[in-house]
Amino acid sequence: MAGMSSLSAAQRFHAYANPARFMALSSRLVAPLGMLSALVIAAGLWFALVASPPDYQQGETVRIMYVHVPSAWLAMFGYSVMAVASAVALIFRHPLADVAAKSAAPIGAAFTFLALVTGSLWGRPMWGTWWEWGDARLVSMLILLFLYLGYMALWATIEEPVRAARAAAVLALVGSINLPVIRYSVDWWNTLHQPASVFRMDGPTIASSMLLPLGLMALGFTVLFVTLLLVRMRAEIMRRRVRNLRLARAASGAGA
Amino acid sequence: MTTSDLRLSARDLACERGGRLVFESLEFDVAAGEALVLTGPNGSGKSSLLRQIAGLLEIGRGQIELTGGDPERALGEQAHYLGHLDALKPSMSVLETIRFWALYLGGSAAAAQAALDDMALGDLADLPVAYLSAGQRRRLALARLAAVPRPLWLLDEPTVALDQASVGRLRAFMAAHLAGGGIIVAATHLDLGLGTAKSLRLGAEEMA
Amino acid sequence: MTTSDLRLSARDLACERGGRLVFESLEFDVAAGEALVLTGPNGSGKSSLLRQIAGLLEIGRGQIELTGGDPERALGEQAHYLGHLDALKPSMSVLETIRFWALYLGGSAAAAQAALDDMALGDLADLPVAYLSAGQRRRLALARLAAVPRPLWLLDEPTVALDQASVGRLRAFMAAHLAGGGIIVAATHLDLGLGTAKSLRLGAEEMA
Amino acid sequence: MSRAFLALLLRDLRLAARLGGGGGMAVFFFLVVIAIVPLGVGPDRPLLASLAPGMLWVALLLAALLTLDRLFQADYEDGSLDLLSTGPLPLELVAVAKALAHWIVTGLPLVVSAPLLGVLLNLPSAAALPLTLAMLIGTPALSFLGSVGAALTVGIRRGGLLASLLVLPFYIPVLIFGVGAAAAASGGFEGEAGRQAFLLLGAVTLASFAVGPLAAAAALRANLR
Amino acid sequence: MSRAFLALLLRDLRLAARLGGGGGMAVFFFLVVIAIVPLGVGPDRPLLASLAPGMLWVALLLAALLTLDRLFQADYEDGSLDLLSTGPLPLELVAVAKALAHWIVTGLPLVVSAPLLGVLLNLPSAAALPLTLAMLIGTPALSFLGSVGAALTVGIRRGGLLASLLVLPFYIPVLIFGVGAAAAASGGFEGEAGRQAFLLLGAVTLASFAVGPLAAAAALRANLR
Ligand code: HEM
Ligand SMILES: Nc1ncnc2c1ncn2[C@@H]1O[C@H](COP(=O)(O)OP(=O)(O)OP(=O)(O)O)[C@@H](O)[C@H]1O
Ligand SMILES: Nc1ncnc2c1ncn2[C@@H]1O[C@H](COP(=O)(O)OP(=O)(O)OP(=O)(O)O)[C@@H](O)[C@H]1O
Ligand SMILES: [Mg+2]
Ligand SMILES: [Mg+2]
Repeated sequence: MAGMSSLSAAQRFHAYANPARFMALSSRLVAPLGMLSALVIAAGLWFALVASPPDYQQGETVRIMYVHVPSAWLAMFGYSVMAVASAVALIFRHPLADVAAKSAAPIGAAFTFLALVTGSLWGRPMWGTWWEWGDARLVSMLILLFLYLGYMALWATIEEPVRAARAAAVLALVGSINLPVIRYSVDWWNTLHQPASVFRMDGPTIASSMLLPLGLMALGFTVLFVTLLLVRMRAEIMRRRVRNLRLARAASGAGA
Repeated sequence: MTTSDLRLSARDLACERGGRLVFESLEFDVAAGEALVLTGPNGSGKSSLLRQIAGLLEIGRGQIELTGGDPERALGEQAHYLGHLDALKPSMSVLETIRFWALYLGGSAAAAQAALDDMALGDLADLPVAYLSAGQRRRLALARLAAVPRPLWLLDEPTVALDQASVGRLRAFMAAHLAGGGIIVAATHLDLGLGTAKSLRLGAEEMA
Repeated sequence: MTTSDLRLSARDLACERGGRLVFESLEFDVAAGEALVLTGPNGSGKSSLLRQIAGLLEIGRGQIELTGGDPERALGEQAHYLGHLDALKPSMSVLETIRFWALYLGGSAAAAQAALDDMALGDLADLPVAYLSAGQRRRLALARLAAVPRPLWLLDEPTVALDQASVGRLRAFMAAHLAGGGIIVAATHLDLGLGTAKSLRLGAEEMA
Repeated sequence: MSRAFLALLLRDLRLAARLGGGGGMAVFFFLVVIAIVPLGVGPDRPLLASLAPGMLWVALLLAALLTLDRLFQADYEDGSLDLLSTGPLPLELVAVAKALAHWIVTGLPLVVSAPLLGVLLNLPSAAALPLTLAMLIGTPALSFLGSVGAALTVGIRRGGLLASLLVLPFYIPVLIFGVGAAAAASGGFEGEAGRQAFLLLGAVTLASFAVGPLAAAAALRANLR
Repeated sequence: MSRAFLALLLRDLRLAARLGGGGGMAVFFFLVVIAIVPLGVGPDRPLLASLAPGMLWVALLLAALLTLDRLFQADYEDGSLDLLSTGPLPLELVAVAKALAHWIVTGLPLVVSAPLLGVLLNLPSAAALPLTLAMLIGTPALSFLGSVGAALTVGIRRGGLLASLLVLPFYIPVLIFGVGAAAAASGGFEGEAGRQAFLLLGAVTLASFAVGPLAAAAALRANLR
């Protein structure tokens, strides 16, 4: 049958060997990793919410930190993952790299959003405002969110996966150059207009009672990130297979 | 252009568009002075193949090679690609258009003027492109081939919209190119009148 | 559509484009079941005449009349105009496209599906239009004529980009339209295979 | 005829959603524009608050402008407009359908997100409601007046400058009354001035409903022939 | 090769002049944005004066965005880009020629009109020169960075909105340094801070010269294949 033969040819053509191995490996990893992240985060939360003292200055609101700081870290980590994967996709044309980059973006964006929201929530009691344009870190975080959203929008609007992958990779790489520039520029701009920020980002030296839950939460979030990345990559690969099957079927009888 | 050891060949070529395999294991060889005519039903991949040769479309697998050409320039730079889109700007005049392309593609302004006359567009030189009829636009697109010599011509249904006189002119023009040692690859549903041409039928097995 | 006293006629028609007179004193009469084939060199005004009939271009002098049609609807609303542009949106699927036009032009969704099958596009129904080849696009544009019955067809080079099988299908389709009492006015440089058609040659005096 | 109207409206909405020109994109754009204002003028909070309504309106206008110029142009370029004009729907209603689709796709999401984004600009919460209301009343005028400009520019190759410049002056009354209405109603004096500004804004919008489609259809007819 | 570059640059300038799409529209939009600021903020003259450099920069940025989508899109749609990529000119230089033409057609008129519009905002005359200078240094970066966004969205209908979204984060350094340079130089302390801001602005522009064409060419290659 013409349909069958062109379908198998399409599969051969795609050299799915590599993604196939990934699918096999990841299917075994997802469940344990998910469990691990749940455990670590649960432990972290217990230490953070129950077993650690409130801060002598900040009171109970300090507990926001245990979500806020790991989220902020992973927001930046996510972009690095995306940028590295994009570079690999552009240079080595590895079929999994662009899947990884695409899948990392929404996760990173979610953590960025979480960092922004928890930061705002924290800022309200600490600082008397939800948002302060004069602060470099806040603004650069918002720009990071824009970069994520732009990257996702580009993927969403280019129909053809190969084309979308390359274009998005170019954007991610250019964006990664932009990131330090933005941070530096905003710092510079900040000192000009508003010399002293209301609060200090480096904060008081952290007590060990706070370090443990913070470390646990950071670890838990990282494992969560990896788990979500795997899940999304699997979904993306499946989606592409389905799309190819659908298109191959549409083409199979298409002839003259 | 007079290198007579020019040869365009494809080995085990495959093309994928939008996730679907259009053709695979395609092979051909065209030598200097020869034409290859691509035929086949709609959607069999003629236009795609031409774009692959011009370097405007990903090559899925296999390779396309031009031997005996200028080793310093990419295949696309040694080829004229005439596609369905004619790359014309409505607000430029006919003469400005062909002048621009001649200069951009490495020809001369004098050649541009001569090319217009070749395509019987001399009288329309000062008209804006917006005022041209379908066939006149096509002739202007074809004038590019006359303005800048390139050994390889990739023509996608070149006779579309041309009247009979223009088709005759195009045939003579193609014959002269072949006689000068050039190569033509053309997709068509009609007879192009390239008597001696090799022909490649795409997607024949899919035909009802 | 079965009104057999349908008649399209032009009297002393002139056309001016971009300040230049394209043709004048043009006259023709086409009755139900008849086809008029427009020929002539590039730029002689075939496309312009079709647009004038469809009401898409100013009539310089003279008049065009459809008698025996629906008196409540303008001429353009009783005609299908198939021009060089195919009015297709790359991001819509084939089925969505023909559905939209069927509903918009006053037909039904069921007719839309049938029209796709008429043009052998049924298998491509779910593909986005961006994925179609030149000939497949043309067939989709033609499917509009099948989806919504209108007595007058204005076709500008309808066979362009079609493969042989599709040209055959189009011929049968046009013959059926004429047999049903419709009228066709078609511009072409090729033989459309409308055996009994009247023919009108434009701009002959300009030919070299 | 109403079926044709619906079909056209749905098609335009669908196209907008597919092309990513949809509401999400407009809101994102809005967000980005709002974000650069404080970077330009500095982080002074009361100052930002006073700028907020004006800048929100400008962002709205910009988003409308960026999407308007292709309102008819895309359909013109691919020949759809020719066919749309041979359908049973009068060109006036074609213009209404397209302007309506444009408003749903860009205007509405922007109106909904304006109070949220206002927070970023430190918009006083008392001003949020009047501003949103003013935008709800005013944005349809942007789409309907915009359709006139879009129709005028359709297919015009050389007169392009004149035609595209025609869009903006139409917007200025909307902008002035819109900013005025929001400012008056939030500034405290609930009474005469605020009501008057809203009435004027509503009048502009109603006028745009009446004039817009007629003028757009006339412009289309002129450009299609 | 340099002849091909010149031919392309001249063609783009000529097309822009004929279509009237670029400069005129951008300047006009600039004017409108500046004109509504006093409406939002009120007529307080010293306040306006302090806002002026920031608002002029913001308006400039928005105006530049409006014209971005035409940079490559028109050439893509009519097939010119296919042929441009088979010429002797590398795509990087094609991108340079187009960005340069864009700057001449939109950036330059904006820079020239900025001090004039500054009068509307009561811009102190001492600040006019530094501001214009800063804009002259900074605007090329807007065109060159913008070309990346335009190249990324080529082939997407109505890509204009998306292009501006993608590009805006990259415009932010230009904005920040541009405002900083203008403020520092006009604020009186001619010395270290002002010079440093100008240097940084120049560095961003130079970086955009290096990165912009490379990235734009890469994006074009991705979209052309
Ligand atoms: C929307 C508002 C906020 C945003 C976007 C934000 C962003 C960030 C980011 C990006 C980091 C990671 C910095 C790095 O590792 O380089 C961070 C860390 C941190 N933030 Fe926030 N923040 C916000 C509000 C706040 C508030 C209100 C507080 C407390 C008063 C706070 C306290 C901290 C602390 C203590 C750290 C850890 C610093 C360290 O040791 O690395 N943040 N924040
Ligand atoms: N841009 C595209 N994206 C995805 N698929 C495409 C694209 N263009 C064409 N195709 C598909 O690729 C196949 C080959 O198309 P191509 O245009 O090469 O055919 P063709 O032989 O030139 O047909 P025609 O005789 O109609 O011009 C078709 O099945 C078509 O659906
Ligand atoms: N938009 C326009 N504005 C001004 N003049 C035009 C326009 N379109 C066509 N013309 C001119 O009108 C004349 C007739 O054009 P038309 O397109 O009707 O010719 P045609 O017979 O269809 O030619 P072809 O065989 O090339 O399709 C030509 O001389 C052309 O230059
Ligand atoms: Mg083809
Ligand atoms: Mg014609």
